[in-house]
Amino acid sequence: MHIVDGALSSPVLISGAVLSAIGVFIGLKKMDYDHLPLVGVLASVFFIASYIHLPLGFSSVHLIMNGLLGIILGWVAFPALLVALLLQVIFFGFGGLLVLGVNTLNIALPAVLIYYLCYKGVRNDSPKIAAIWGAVGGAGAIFITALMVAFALALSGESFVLAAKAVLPAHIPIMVIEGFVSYAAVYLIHTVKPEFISKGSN
Amino acid sequence: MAYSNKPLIKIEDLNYAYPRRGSVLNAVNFALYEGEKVVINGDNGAGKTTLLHLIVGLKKAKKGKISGFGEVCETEKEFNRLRVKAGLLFQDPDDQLFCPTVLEDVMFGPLNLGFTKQQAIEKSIRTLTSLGMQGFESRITHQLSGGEKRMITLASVLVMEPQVLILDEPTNALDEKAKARLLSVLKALPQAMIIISHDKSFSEQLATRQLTLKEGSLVDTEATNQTIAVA
Amino acid sequence: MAYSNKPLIKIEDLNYAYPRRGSVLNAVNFALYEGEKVVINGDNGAGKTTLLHLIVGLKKAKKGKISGFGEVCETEKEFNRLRVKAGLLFQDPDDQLFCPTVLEDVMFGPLNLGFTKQQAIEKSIRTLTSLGMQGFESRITHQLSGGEKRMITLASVLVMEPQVLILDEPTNALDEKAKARLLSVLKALPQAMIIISHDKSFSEQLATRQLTLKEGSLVDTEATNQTIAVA
Amino acid sequence: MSQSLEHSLTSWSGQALKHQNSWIDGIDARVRVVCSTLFALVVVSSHSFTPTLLGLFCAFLLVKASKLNIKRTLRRVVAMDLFMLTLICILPFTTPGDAMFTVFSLTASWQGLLHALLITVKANAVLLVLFSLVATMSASTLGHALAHLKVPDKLVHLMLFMVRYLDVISQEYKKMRRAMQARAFVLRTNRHTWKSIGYLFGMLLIRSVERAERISDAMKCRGFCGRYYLNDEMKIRSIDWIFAIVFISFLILLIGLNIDGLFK
Ligand SMILES: Nc1ncnc2c1ncn2[C@@H]1O[C@H](COP(=O)(O)OP(=O)(O)OP(=O)(O)O)[C@@H](O)[C@H]1O
Ligand SMILES: Nc1ncnc2c1ncn2[C@@H]1O[C@H](COP(=O)(O)OP(=O)(O)OP(=O)(O)O)[C@@H](O)[C@H]1O
Ligand SMILES: [Mg+2]
Ligand SMILES: [Mg+2]
Repeated sequence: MHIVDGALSSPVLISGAVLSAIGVFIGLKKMDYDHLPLVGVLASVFFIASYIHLPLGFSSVHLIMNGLLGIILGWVAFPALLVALLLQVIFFGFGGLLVLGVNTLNIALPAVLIYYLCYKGVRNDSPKIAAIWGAVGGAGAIFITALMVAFALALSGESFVLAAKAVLPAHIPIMVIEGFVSYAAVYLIHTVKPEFISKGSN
Repeated sequence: MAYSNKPLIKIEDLNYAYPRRGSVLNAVNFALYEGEKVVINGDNGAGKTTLLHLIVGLKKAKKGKISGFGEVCETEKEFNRLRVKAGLLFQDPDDQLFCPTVLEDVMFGPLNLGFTKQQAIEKSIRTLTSLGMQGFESRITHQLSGGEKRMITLASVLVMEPQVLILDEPTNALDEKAKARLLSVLKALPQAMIIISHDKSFSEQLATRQLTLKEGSLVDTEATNQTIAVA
Repeated sequence: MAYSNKPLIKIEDLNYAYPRRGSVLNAVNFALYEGEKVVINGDNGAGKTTLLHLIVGLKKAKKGKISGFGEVCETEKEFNRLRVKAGLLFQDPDDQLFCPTVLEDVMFGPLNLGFTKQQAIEKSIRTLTSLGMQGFESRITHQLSGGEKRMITLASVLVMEPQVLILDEPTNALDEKAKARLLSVLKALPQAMIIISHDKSFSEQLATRQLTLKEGSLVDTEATNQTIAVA
Repeated sequence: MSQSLEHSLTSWSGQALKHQNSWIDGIDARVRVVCSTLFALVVVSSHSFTPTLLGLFCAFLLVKASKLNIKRTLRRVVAMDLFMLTLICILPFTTPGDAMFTVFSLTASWQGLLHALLITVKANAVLLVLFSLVATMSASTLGHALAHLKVPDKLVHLMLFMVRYLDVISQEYKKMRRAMQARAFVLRTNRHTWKSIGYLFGMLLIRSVERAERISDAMKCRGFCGRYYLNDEMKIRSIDWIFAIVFISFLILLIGLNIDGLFK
């Protein structure tokens, strides 16, 4: 869910940018130079996620997968998503330049929250249980993202409140889909390469 | 050999070019008849894989006509129907295996065709057994050896009971033992086949007809050999 | 040919096994002498890549001794010194070209060795020129063709002036022209080499000695050919 | 519509937007990045139509000057404007003000419409300037420029790594996706689809992680010791100064128009 330039009020833009900057700072601190290839490659996988369009009735939605990214990367999700979103703004016009901070916060903060929420769960020995936590993470991240988008809109003025109220129901189908997709992805990783989830984070 | 006179797959005047590159295929004509096992040779980068992908509609031709089982295929829907009857084995087994376990991967096709889970499992186990891969059901695909991966991908195509098999360098990455095994399996299969292979002895033992893809068009291998011998 | 009697690289009784898998290498013995170009054949999955990675210490052997240039290598630091003198060319050029532009990629090694930026640039341009790749400096690495990528990875290894070159399937995915070009470049290089290759004609033209990796150990290729002929 | 955009997304691997050579390509990358950021700041914080419309006009001029491929640019802008359309439909009803018309006892206000239009103009102006000034350089040039502008080193290298491997990984994705298609897989709205896509995605992650390991190995082989290097000399020449001065004077004009608006 990208918000465009010009819609949000300055206080919201500024606080979004500041909070994102803090997140990115923490993420960069936690990321060694040795991890750069891993994070760079994973960031591109999540860039690719955004062009996997799944049909939904007559329309279609694209994957976001910030929950899974958070589970794998933790705080490093902030810099990874900032870079991905920046490239999407500049080369594809998704979102806007000044709202980059808000957009990054809206997608990366849920990822980090999910990391703490599901950290134990996805590292469970049973693939099934781990996958259920993965599903919770996938759906939960979208839920928090939608909530934050709604907040950013509502805080920007009376006139956006209705739009803000519409955001949450509009995201329910995406939540369901991401839940199922994350379930399968975590299940696969767990059976095929369990050391990845336990090792690939810091 | 007496072929039934209707071709299973027919290609007329097929052209293809990748963006920012010269043309790869240039007026290719080809027909596959019942019972044939056609081997296509060709240098690296000649466009063999591209040709196979065009046949099943994974890429769209710039010009030319593809018909499968009597129907001209143009839309994605028509090609989807063709793909059910013409199973394609990819050059790199890793691209084809995306499920965690062997059984799930083999079941993927039947589930797409609308079979129930129970039916899909039964079909898959039957196919695996017929290829001598029983006991592999719960093995993890990513950890199989190259030869095993190849056999599983073959199973996952055969389980859909295609009338035509299209194999892209099936002996790639196989050692001699696995190759011999694959050869005997393929020889025993009744389906018509299009096979890409660099392996001379393999193709000679399998082929009923050999073609070479050269400079964008398909020519008889013997013809090219003769010209080489003359030159 | 008279070899100097001290091997550049020597492997004794090397063993390796991946977790959850049988042993891949089994008491491998090998020595590389000055001026040799040794080709190692072997089936897919035989463990060739694993062997090369063990030699330069990217994986740690479970058992066995590796010595490079007279020194036994055990710690990461020792292997680090070995890696400077023994340049490894990876199987997939995409793994090796990680910098945005060609010049930056080639400079990466010399800069790590402590050369100044100016020196690194000069060395890089000289190496690129010697491989006939002048004018590629500011090209973007991922937009190169397969053959060009291969040449650039070679340059980025050669620029470090290694005494030994270790090449993992350098002809992979190259067309005939690029292959011929690579062959002539490699033939002209003075370094000792270990080359993995499936390509018979390529290895015959290049090799001073051919080995086969089979069932976890290295044997003379001719010996295996004879046993096959006898069997 | 979204289909065609998806297509351009999947085939992007860090190259610039399609355009013909123009004098804008000759201007220093840093100047272009800074100018467009300042432009965004000024236009987004404008309150009235005059400066934003003037900004949009300037954006059009820049698009023309940079010789962008109009079709591709439009495709991207229209994608965003479709989204804006919903805003234009909603805002008049939620903003109190002079009634424009009434449906189902909901009143649409002129103020709301104007507000929605203002947002649309701002968003379009910023995008077009970004496209013509920044997207006309390749992503790796952008990375180099950001490095010179003192963006943290790690962030720049992260971006360069990402751009570098986007193409490699998306090729892997496309191959696997095609292999699924070849087995008669059709995307639908059901669990089988979601599970399969989940597997595909998980497999892509695993293959990428394995690739990252190989990249790290390759770096070690070349004596990597924890430092990355960038090589490029960026020199500011007089044309860069001229462009920067003209552009910033224009921005000051826009700011002036705003202040004027405030006083009225
Ligand atoms: N996605 C692509 N974009 C641009 N060019 C491509 C693409 N895929 C393949 N090519 C080029 O098209 C030509 C034909 O490729 P193709 O994969 O069909 O060859 P092939 O005959 O299957 O070769 P091989 O024996 O190596 O499998 C090659 O020169 C290749 O570089
Ligand atoms: N990371 C790994 N974990 C587990 N097994 C592995 C791993 N890497 C390789 N193997 C297995 O070890 C064996 C040897 O692999 P290796 O890559 O060395 O073979 P190779 O001779 O280089 O083959 P190729 O010709 O395909 O490159 C193979 O059976 C492979 O499946
Ligand atoms: Mg091919
Ligand atoms: Mg190998």
